[in-house]
Amino acid sequence: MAEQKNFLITEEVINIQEVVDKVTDRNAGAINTFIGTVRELTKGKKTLYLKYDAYVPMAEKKLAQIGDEIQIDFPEAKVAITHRIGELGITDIAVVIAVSTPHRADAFTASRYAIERIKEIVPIWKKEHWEDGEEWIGDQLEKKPYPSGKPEKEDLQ
Amino acid sequence: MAEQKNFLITEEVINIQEVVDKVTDRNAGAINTFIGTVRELTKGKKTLYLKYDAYVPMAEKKLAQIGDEIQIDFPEAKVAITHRIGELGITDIAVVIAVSTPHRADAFTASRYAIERIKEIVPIWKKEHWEDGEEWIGDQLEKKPYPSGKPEKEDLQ
Amino acid sequence: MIKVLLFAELEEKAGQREVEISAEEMKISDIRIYLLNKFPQLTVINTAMPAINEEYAEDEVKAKAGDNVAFIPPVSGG
Amino acid sequence: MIKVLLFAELEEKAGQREVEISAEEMKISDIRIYLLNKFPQLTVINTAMPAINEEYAEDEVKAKAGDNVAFIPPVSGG
Repeated sequence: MAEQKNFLITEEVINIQEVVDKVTDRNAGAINTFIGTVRELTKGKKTLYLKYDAYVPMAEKKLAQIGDEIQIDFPEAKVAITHRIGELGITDIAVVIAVSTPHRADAFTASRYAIERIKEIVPIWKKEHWEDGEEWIGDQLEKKPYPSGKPEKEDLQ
Repeated sequence: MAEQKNFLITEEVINIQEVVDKVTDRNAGAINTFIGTVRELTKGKKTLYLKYDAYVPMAEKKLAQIGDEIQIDFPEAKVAITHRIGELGITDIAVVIAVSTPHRADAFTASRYAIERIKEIVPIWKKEHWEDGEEWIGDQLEKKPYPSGKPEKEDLQ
Repeated sequence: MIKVLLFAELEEKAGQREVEISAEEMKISDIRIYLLNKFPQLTVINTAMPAINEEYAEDEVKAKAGDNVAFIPPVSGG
Repeated sequence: MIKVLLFAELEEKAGQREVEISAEEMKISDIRIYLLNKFPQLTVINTAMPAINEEYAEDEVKAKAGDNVAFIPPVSGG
Protein backbone atom coordinates (compact mmCIF):
# COMPACT_ATOMS: atom_id res chain seq x y z
CA MET A 1 0.00 0.00 0.00
CA ALA A 2 1.52 3.29 -1.15
CA GLU A 3 0.28 5.15 1.94
CA GLN A 4 2.53 3.03 4.14
CA LYS A 5 5.64 4.63 2.64
CA ASN A 6 7.36 6.90 5.14
CA PHE A 7 8.35 9.36 2.40
CA LEU A 8 5.48 10.07 0.12
CA ILE A 9 4.30 12.48 -2.55
CA THR A 10 0.53 12.28 -2.92
CA GLU A 11 -2.35 13.96 -4.70
CA GLU A 12 -4.70 13.08 -1.84
CA VAL A 13 -5.63 15.10 1.25
CA ILE A 14 -3.05 14.39 3.97
CA ASN A 15 -4.28 12.74 7.15
CA ILE A 16 -2.11 13.99 10.02
CA GLN A 17 -2.84 10.99 12.23
CA GLU A 18 -1.65 8.58 9.50
CA VAL A 19 1.71 10.33 9.27
CA VAL A 20 2.07 10.37 13.06
CA ASP A 21 1.21 6.65 13.23
CA LYS A 22 4.21 5.85 11.02
CA VAL A 23 6.63 7.20 13.64
CA THR A 24 4.84 6.14 16.82
CA ASP A 25 7.21 3.96 18.78
CA ARG A 26 7.32 2.31 22.21
CA ASN A 27 10.62 4.03 22.90
CA ALA A 28 9.60 7.47 21.70
CA GLY A 29 8.38 9.94 24.30
CA ALA A 30 8.11 12.85 21.90
CA ILE A 31 6.70 13.40 18.45
CA ASN A 32 7.09 16.72 16.71
CA THR A 33 5.03 17.43 13.65
CA PHE A 34 5.41 20.31 11.28
CA ILE A 35 2.36 21.06 9.17
CA GLY A 36 2.70 23.46 6.28
CA THR A 37 -0.59 25.06 5.25
CA VAL A 38 -1.57 27.38 2.44
CA ARG A 39 -1.60 30.94 3.72
CA GLU A 40 -3.86 33.55 2.20
CA LEU A 41 -1.60 36.58 2.44
CA THR A 42 2.06 36.66 1.45
CA LYS A 43 3.65 40.09 1.50
CA GLY A 44 0.23 41.68 1.33
CA LYS A 45 -0.77 39.76 -1.80
CA LYS A 46 -3.90 37.62 -1.66
CA THR A 47 -3.47 34.05 -2.83
CA LEU A 48 -6.55 32.36 -4.32
CA TYR A 49 -5.04 28.89 -4.54
CA LEU A 50 -1.73 27.14 -5.15
CA LYS A 51 -0.65 24.43 -7.49
CA TYR A 52 2.17 22.13 -6.46
CA ASP A 53 4.16 20.06 -8.94
CA ALA A 54 6.97 17.62 -8.23
CA TYR A 55 9.50 15.37 -9.90
CA VAL A 56 7.85 12.58 -7.95
CA PRO A 57 10.41 9.73 -7.87
CA MET A 58 13.30 12.10 -7.15
CA ALA A 59 11.25 14.02 -4.56
CA GLU A 60 10.47 10.82 -2.64
CA LYS A 61 14.13 9.85 -2.83
CA LYS A 62 15.22 13.23 -1.47
CA LEU A 63 12.64 13.08 1.34
CA ALA A 64 14.09 9.68 2.27
CA GLN A 65 17.57 11.19 2.17
CA ILE A 66 16.43 13.80 4.70
CA GLY A 67 15.26 10.95 6.93
CA ASP A 68 18.68 9.31 6.60
CA GLU A 69 20.44 12.57 7.43
CA ILE A 70 18.35 12.93 10.59
CA GLN A 71 19.25 9.40 11.67
CA ILE A 72 22.94 10.24 11.44
CA ASP A 73 22.46 12.78 14.22
CA PHE A 74 19.63 10.97 16.02
CA PRO A 75 19.91 7.21 15.43
CA GLU A 76 16.73 6.50 17.40
CA ALA A 77 14.62 8.99 15.44
CA LYS A 78 11.79 7.79 13.22
CA VAL A 79 10.81 10.13 10.42
CA ALA A 80 7.83 10.30 8.05
CA ILE A 81 7.09 13.03 5.53
CA THR A 82 4.11 13.35 3.20
CA HIS A 83 3.88 16.19 0.70
CA ARG A 84 0.77 16.84 -1.32
CA ILE A 85 0.80 18.04 -4.93
CA GLY A 86 -1.91 19.37 -7.23
CA GLU A 87 -4.29 22.21 -6.50
CA LEU A 88 -4.59 23.38 -2.87
CA GLY A 89 -6.87 26.01 -1.36
CA ILE A 90 -6.28 28.36 1.57
CA THR A 91 -5.67 26.44 4.88
CA ASP A 92 -5.15 23.14 3.00
CA ILE A 93 -2.23 21.08 4.26
CA ALA A 94 0.72 20.92 1.82
CA VAL A 95 3.16 18.95 3.96
CA VAL A 96 3.24 16.97 7.18
CA ILE A 97 6.54 16.06 8.80
CA ALA A 98 6.52 13.76 11.83
CA VAL A 99 9.60 12.88 13.86
CA SER A 100 9.63 10.73 16.97
CA THR A 101 12.56 10.56 19.37
CA PRO A 102 13.03 9.33 22.93
CA HIS A 103 13.54 12.90 24.19
CA ARG A 104 11.73 16.02 23.11
CA ALA A 105 14.60 18.37 22.26
CA ASP A 106 15.75 16.06 19.45
CA ALA A 107 12.27 15.85 17.93
CA PHE A 108 12.12 19.64 17.59
CA THR A 109 15.62 19.89 16.13
CA ALA A 110 15.04 17.11 13.62
CA SER A 111 11.62 18.35 12.51
CA ARG A 112 12.98 21.85 11.96
CA TYR A 113 15.90 20.41 10.01
CA ALA A 114 13.50 18.46 7.79
CA ILE A 115 11.44 21.47 6.71
CA GLU A 116 14.55 23.53 5.98
CA ARG A 117 16.00 20.67 3.92
CA ILE A 118 12.76 20.23 1.99
CA LYS A 119 13.09 23.82 0.87
CA GLU A 120 16.68 23.18 -0.17
CA ILE A 121 16.81 19.86 -1.98
CA VAL A 122 13.39 18.35 -2.69
CA PRO A 123 12.17 18.92 -6.27
CA ILE A 124 8.72 20.31 -5.51
CA TRP A 125 7.48 23.61 -6.87
CA LYS A 126 4.51 25.77 -6.13
CA LYS A 127 2.69 28.16 -8.38
CA GLU A 128 0.74 30.89 -6.68
CA HIS A 129 -2.48 32.05 -8.26
CA TRP A 130 -3.62 35.56 -7.39
CA GLU A 131 -6.58 37.60 -8.65
CA ASP A 132 -4.30 39.39 -11.09
CA GLY A 133 -1.94 36.67 -12.19
CA GLU A 134 0.08 33.61 -11.35
CA GLU A 135 3.73 32.74 -10.82
CA TRP A 136 6.02 29.82 -10.08
CA ILE A 137 7.61 30.60 -6.75
CA GLY A 138 11.36 30.16 -6.51
CA ASP A 139 13.49 29.47 -3.50
CA GLN A 140 11.59 30.59 -0.40
CA LEU A 141 14.09 29.84 2.29
CA GLU A 142 13.52 32.24 5.13
CA LYS A 143 16.96 31.91 6.60
CA LYS A 144 19.41 30.51 4.05
CA PRO A 145 18.96 32.26 0.73
CA TYR A 146 21.16 31.04 -2.11
CA PRO A 147 22.69 34.10 -3.72
CA SER A 148 23.51 31.94 -6.72
CA GLY A 149 19.92 30.81 -7.08
CA LYS A 150 21.10 27.23 -6.65
CA PRO A 151 21.60 24.98 -3.67
CA GLU A 152 25.26 24.77 -2.73
CA LYS A 153 27.25 21.71 -3.57
CA GLU A 154 27.58 20.55 0.04
CA ASP A 155 23.81 20.50 0.38
CA LEU A 156 23.33 18.05 -2.43
CA GLN A 157 25.32 14.92 -1.73
CA MET B 1 -18.94 21.98 24.00
CA ALA B 2 -15.98 21.36 26.27
CA GLU B 3 -13.86 20.04 23.42
CA GLN B 4 -13.89 23.47 21.76
CA LYS B 5 -11.82 24.93 24.59
CA ASN B 6 -8.31 25.77 23.40
CA PHE B 7 -6.81 24.77 26.77
CA LEU B 8 -8.23 21.53 27.97
CA ILE B 9 -7.64 18.75 30.49
CA THR B 10 -9.53 15.63 29.46
CA GLU B 11 -9.95 11.99 30.39
CA GLU B 12 -10.66 11.09 26.76
CA VAL B 13 -8.26 9.92 24.03
CA ILE B 14 -6.82 13.01 22.33
CA ASN B 15 -7.60 13.48 18.65
CA ILE B 16 -4.63 15.29 17.06
CA GLN B 17 -6.66 16.65 14.17
CA GLU B 18 -9.15 18.28 16.56
CA VAL B 19 -6.37 20.17 18.34
CA VAL B 20 -4.84 21.24 15.02
CA ASP B 21 -8.24 22.44 13.78
CA LYS B 22 -8.44 24.89 16.70
CA VAL B 23 -5.36 26.79 15.44
CA THR B 24 -5.87 26.48 11.69
CA ASP B 25 -6.01 29.97 10.27
CA ARG B 26 -6.12 31.61 6.84
CA ASN B 27 -3.06 33.65 7.74
CA ALA B 28 -1.04 30.79 9.18
CA GLY B 29 1.43 29.07 6.91
CA ALA B 30 2.91 26.88 9.61
CA ILE B 31 1.55 24.71 12.38
CA ASN B 32 3.87 23.00 14.79
CA THR B 33 2.52 20.28 17.01
CA PHE B 34 4.26 18.63 19.89
CA ILE B 35 2.85 15.26 20.90
CA GLY B 36 3.98 13.72 24.15
CA THR B 37 3.58 9.94 24.24
CA VAL B 38 4.12 7.34 26.95
CA ARG B 39 7.55 5.78 26.49
CA GLU B 40 8.23 2.24 27.64
CA LEU B 41 11.81 2.66 28.83
CA THR B 42 13.07 5.47 31.05
CA LYS B 43 16.64 5.07 32.29
CA GLY B 44 16.48 1.36 31.53
CA LYS B 45 13.36 0.84 33.63
CA LYS B 46 10.29 -0.66 31.97
CA THR B 47 7.06 1.26 32.44
CA LEU B 48 3.84 -0.77 32.34
CA TYR B 49 1.48 2.20 32.38
CA LEU B 50 1.18 5.72 33.74
CA LYS B 51 -1.45 7.52 35.71
CA TYR B 52 -1.83 11.25 35.31
CA ASP B 53 -3.60 13.43 37.82
CA ALA B 54 -4.22 17.18 37.68
CA TYR B 55 -5.64 20.08 39.62
CA VAL B 56 -7.99 20.53 36.70
CA PRO B 57 -9.27 24.14 36.95
CA MET B 58 -5.81 25.49 37.81
CA ALA B 59 -4.17 23.36 35.11
CA GLU B 60 -6.49 24.73 32.42
CA LYS B 61 -5.86 28.25 33.70
CA LYS B 62 -2.08 27.73 33.54
CA LEU B 63 -2.30 26.26 30.02
CA ALA B 64 -4.21 29.38 28.98
CA GLN B 65 -1.51 31.51 30.64
CA ILE B 66 1.09 29.76 28.45
CA GLY B 67 -1.01 30.69 25.41
CA ASP B 68 -1.07 34.31 26.58
CA GLU B 69 2.68 34.31 27.13
CA ILE B 70 3.23 33.05 23.58
CA GLN B 71 1.03 35.81 22.17
CA ILE B 72 3.19 38.43 23.88
CA ASP B 73 6.11 37.31 21.68
CA PHE B 74 4.05 36.25 18.67
CA PRO B 75 0.81 38.25 18.53
CA GLU B 76 -0.40 36.38 15.45
CA ALA B 77 0.11 32.93 17.01
CA LYS B 78 -2.86 30.70 17.77
CA VAL B 79 -2.31 28.11 20.47
CA ALA B 80 -4.26 25.04 21.62
CA ILE B 81 -3.17 22.51 24.22
CA THR B 82 -4.97 19.37 25.36
CA HIS B 83 -3.58 17.21 28.15
CA ARG B 84 -5.05 13.85 29.02
CA ILE B 85 -5.31 12.50 32.58
CA GLY B 86 -6.13 9.07 33.97
CA GLU B 87 -4.49 5.79 33.06
CA LEU B 88 -2.35 5.73 29.89
CA GLY B 89 -0.59 2.81 28.22
CA ILE B 90 2.66 2.73 26.26
CA THR B 91 2.48 4.91 23.07
CA ASP B 92 -0.72 6.62 24.28
CA ILE B 93 -0.79 10.37 23.75
CA ALA B 94 -0.54 12.40 26.97
CA VAL B 95 -0.41 15.89 25.49
CA VAL B 96 -0.90 17.64 22.16
CA ILE B 97 0.29 21.20 21.68
CA ALA B 98 -0.56 22.98 18.42
CA VAL B 99 0.70 26.43 17.47
CA SER B 100 0.02 28.19 14.20
CA THR B 101 1.95 31.23 13.00
CA PRO B 102 2.36 33.00 9.68
CA HIS B 103 6.03 31.88 9.46
CA ARG B 104 7.49 28.56 10.46
CA ALA B 105 10.35 29.60 12.74
CA ASP B 106 7.92 31.14 15.23
CA ALA B 107 5.75 28.02 15.33
CA PHE B 108 8.73 25.90 16.39
CA THR B 109 9.88 28.41 19.01
CA ALA B 110 6.42 28.79 20.51
CA SER B 111 5.64 25.07 20.57
CA ARG B 112 8.95 24.33 22.28
CA TYR B 113 8.26 27.09 24.78
CA ALA B 114 4.85 25.60 25.55
CA ILE B 115 6.12 22.13 26.44
CA GLU B 116 8.88 23.54 28.64
CA ARG B 117 6.38 25.77 30.42
CA ILE B 118 3.97 22.87 30.95
CA LYS B 119 6.72 21.09 32.84
CA GLU B 120 7.32 24.20 34.93
CA ILE B 121 3.96 25.61 35.94
CA VAL B 122 1.02 23.36 35.06
CA PRO B 123 -0.27 21.30 38.01
CA ILE B 124 -0.28 17.86 36.37
CA TRP B 125 1.49 14.85 37.85
CA LYS B 126 2.30 11.43 36.57
CA LYS B 127 2.77 8.23 38.47
CA GLU B 128 4.84 5.58 36.78
CA HIS B 129 3.90 1.97 37.31
CA TRP B 130 6.67 -0.61 36.84
CA GLU B 131 6.68 -4.35 37.39
CA ASP B 132 8.29 -3.87 40.78
CA GLY B 133 6.61 -0.73 42.05
CA GLU B 134 5.19 2.68 41.37
CA GLU B 135 6.18 6.26 42.00
CA TRP B 136 4.96 9.81 41.54
CA ILE B 137 7.45 11.47 39.22
CA GLY B 138 8.75 14.88 40.22
CA ASP B 139 10.12 17.64 38.11
CA GLN B 140 11.35 16.15 34.80
CA LEU B 141 12.69 19.21 33.10
CA GLU B 142 15.47 18.13 30.80
CA LYS B 143 17.17 21.49 30.64
CA LYS B 144 16.12 23.68 33.55
CA PRO B 145 16.20 21.70 36.77
CA TYR B 146 15.13 23.53 39.89
CA PRO B 147 17.77 22.92 42.53
CA SER B 148 15.24 24.03 45.13
CA GLY B 149 12.67 21.51 43.93
CA LYS B 150 10.30 24.38 43.23
CA PRO B 151 9.67 26.60 40.23
CA GLU B 152 11.37 29.95 40.66
CA LYS B 153 9.37 32.99 41.55
CA GLU B 154 9.78 34.63 38.14
CA ASP B 155 8.25 31.59 36.46
CA LEU B 156 5.03 31.82 38.36
CA GLN B 157 3.52 35.23 37.82
CA MET C 1 -13.36 27.68 56.74
CA ILE C 2 -10.37 27.27 54.48
CA LYS C 3 -10.31 24.35 52.02
CA VAL C 4 -6.89 22.78 51.42
CA LEU C 5 -6.19 20.51 48.43
CA LEU C 6 -3.43 17.93 48.36
CA PHE C 7 -2.30 16.26 45.13
CA ALA C 8 -0.22 13.34 43.89
CA GLU C 9 2.25 12.18 46.52
CA LEU C 10 0.77 14.57 49.07
CA GLU C 11 -2.69 13.09 48.61
CA GLU C 12 -1.31 9.57 48.97
CA LYS C 13 0.70 10.37 52.07
CA ALA C 14 -2.20 12.19 53.73
CA GLY C 15 -4.72 9.58 52.60
CA GLN C 16 -7.09 12.34 51.50
CA ARG C 17 -7.32 15.00 48.80
CA GLU C 18 -9.12 17.64 50.83
CA VAL C 19 -8.64 19.02 54.30
CA GLU C 20 -10.88 21.66 55.85
CA ILE C 21 -9.49 24.08 58.39
CA SER C 22 -11.86 26.03 60.60
CA ALA C 23 -10.19 29.42 60.56
CA GLU C 24 -11.12 32.92 59.39
CA GLU C 25 -7.63 33.49 58.02
CA MET C 26 -4.29 31.73 58.18
CA LYS C 27 -0.85 32.29 56.67
CA ILE C 28 0.22 29.66 54.12
CA SER C 29 3.29 28.89 56.21
CA ASP C 30 1.03 28.21 59.18
CA ILE C 31 -1.15 25.93 57.07
CA ARG C 32 1.98 23.92 56.24
CA ILE C 33 2.76 23.55 59.93
CA TYR C 34 -0.86 22.65 60.66
CA LEU C 35 -0.75 19.91 58.01
CA LEU C 36 2.63 18.54 59.17
CA ASN C 37 1.17 18.33 62.64
CA LYS C 38 -1.91 16.50 61.41
CA PHE C 39 0.05 14.25 58.96
CA PRO C 40 3.64 13.80 60.24
CA GLN C 41 4.45 11.66 57.16
CA LEU C 42 3.71 14.65 54.87
CA THR C 43 7.32 15.94 54.85
CA VAL C 44 7.28 16.33 51.04
CA ILE C 45 4.95 19.29 51.53
CA ASN C 46 8.10 21.38 51.93
CA THR C 47 8.96 20.90 48.24
CA ALA C 48 5.42 21.86 47.15
CA MET C 49 4.40 25.26 45.83
CA PRO C 50 1.35 26.80 47.49
CA ALA C 51 -1.52 28.23 45.47
CA ILE C 52 -4.54 30.24 46.54
CA ASN C 53 -7.64 30.09 44.36
CA GLU C 54 -5.71 28.54 41.47
CA GLU C 55 -2.81 31.00 41.45
CA TYR C 56 0.65 30.38 42.87
CA ALA C 57 1.17 32.31 46.08
CA GLU C 58 3.95 33.06 48.52
CA ASP C 59 4.30 31.49 51.96
CA GLU C 60 3.64 34.78 53.75
CA VAL C 61 0.27 35.37 52.13
CA LYS C 62 -2.83 34.87 54.26
CA ALA C 63 -5.62 32.63 53.07
CA LYS C 64 -9.11 33.63 54.10
CA ALA C 65 -12.25 31.67 54.84
CA GLY C 66 -13.75 30.51 51.52
CA ASP C 67 -10.37 30.36 49.79
CA ASN C 68 -9.08 27.19 48.14
CA VAL C 69 -5.49 26.58 49.12
CA ALA C 70 -3.54 23.94 47.18
CA PHE C 71 -0.11 22.43 47.64
CA ILE C 72 1.44 21.66 44.26
CA PRO C 73 4.24 19.06 44.29
CA PRO C 74 6.85 19.39 41.52
CA VAL C 75 4.85 18.96 38.34
CA SER C 76 5.48 16.26 35.74
CA GLY C 77 2.99 16.76 32.95
CA GLY C 78 3.73 16.57 29.26
CA MET D 1 18.66 8.49 -26.60
CA ILE D 2 18.78 10.76 -23.58
CA LYS D 3 15.52 11.80 -21.93
CA VAL D 4 15.42 15.33 -20.54
CA LEU D 5 12.76 16.47 -18.04
CA LEU D 6 11.71 20.08 -17.55
CA PHE D 7 9.66 21.22 -14.57
CA ALA D 8 7.63 24.17 -13.32
CA GLU D 9 8.64 27.38 -15.09
CA LEU D 10 10.92 25.44 -17.45
CA GLU D 11 8.07 23.20 -18.54
CA GLU D 12 5.84 26.19 -19.13
CA LYS D 13 8.44 28.13 -21.09
CA ALA D 14 9.34 25.11 -23.24
CA GLY D 15 5.72 24.08 -23.64
CA GLN D 16 6.63 20.49 -22.87
CA ARG D 17 7.80 18.40 -19.93
CA GLU D 18 9.98 15.96 -21.85
CA VAL D 19 12.57 16.36 -24.56
CA GLU D 20 14.38 13.46 -26.21
CA ILE D 21 17.90 13.92 -27.51
CA SER D 22 19.32 11.38 -29.95
CA ALA D 23 22.84 11.02 -28.60
CA GLU D 24 24.95 8.27 -27.11
CA GLU D 25 26.41 10.63 -24.54
CA MET D 26 26.39 14.33 -23.87
CA LYS D 27 27.76 16.64 -21.20
CA ILE D 28 25.11 18.35 -19.03
CA SER D 29 26.50 21.74 -20.04
CA ASP D 30 26.04 20.79 -23.69
CA ILE D 31 22.47 19.70 -23.01
CA ARG D 32 21.81 23.17 -21.57
CA ILE D 33 23.13 24.75 -24.77
CA TYR D 34 21.13 22.33 -26.89
CA LEU D 35 17.94 23.29 -25.00
CA LEU D 36 18.62 27.02 -25.17
CA ASN D 37 19.07 26.62 -28.88
CA LYS D 38 15.81 24.72 -29.22
CA PHE D 39 13.89 26.99 -26.80
CA PRO D 40 15.45 30.49 -26.81
CA GLN D 41 12.92 31.62 -24.17
CA LEU D 42 14.30 29.03 -21.70
CA THR D 43 16.86 31.40 -20.16
CA VAL D 44 15.83 30.41 -16.59
CA ILE D 45 17.50 27.05 -17.23
CA ASN D 46 20.70 28.72 -16.05
CA THR D 47 19.36 28.93 -12.48
CA ALA D 48 18.28 25.27 -12.51
CA MET D 49 20.24 22.41 -10.93
CA PRO D 50 20.84 19.42 -13.20
CA ALA D 51 20.11 15.87 -12.06
CA ILE D 52 20.90 12.54 -13.68
CA ASN D 53 18.70 9.58 -12.79
CA GLU D 54 17.19 11.40 -9.81
CA GLU D 55 20.45 12.57 -8.25
CA TYR D 56 21.88 16.06 -8.46
CA ALA D 57 24.87 16.18 -10.82
CA GLU D 58 27.52 18.63 -11.90
CA ASP D 59 27.58 20.42 -15.25
CA GLU D 60 30.70 18.55 -16.42
CA VAL D 61 29.17 15.10 -15.97
CA LYS D 62 28.24 13.19 -19.13
CA ALA D 63 24.76 11.74 -19.49
CA LYS D 64 24.50 8.49 -21.46
CA ALA D 65 21.79 7.02 -23.64
CA GLY D 66 19.04 5.69 -21.38
CA ASP D 67 19.71 8.26 -18.65
CA ASN D 68 17.03 10.59 -17.36
CA VAL D 69 18.36 14.13 -17.14
CA ALA D 70 16.29 16.70 -15.25
CA PHE D 71 16.63 20.43 -14.76
CA ILE D 72 15.43 21.44 -11.31
CA PRO D 73 14.43 25.09 -10.90
CA PRO D 74 14.82 26.56 -7.39
CA VAL D 75 12.50 24.46 -5.28
CA SER D 76 9.57 25.82 -3.25
CA GLY D 77 7.95 22.90 -1.48
CA GLY D 78 6.80 22.84 2.12
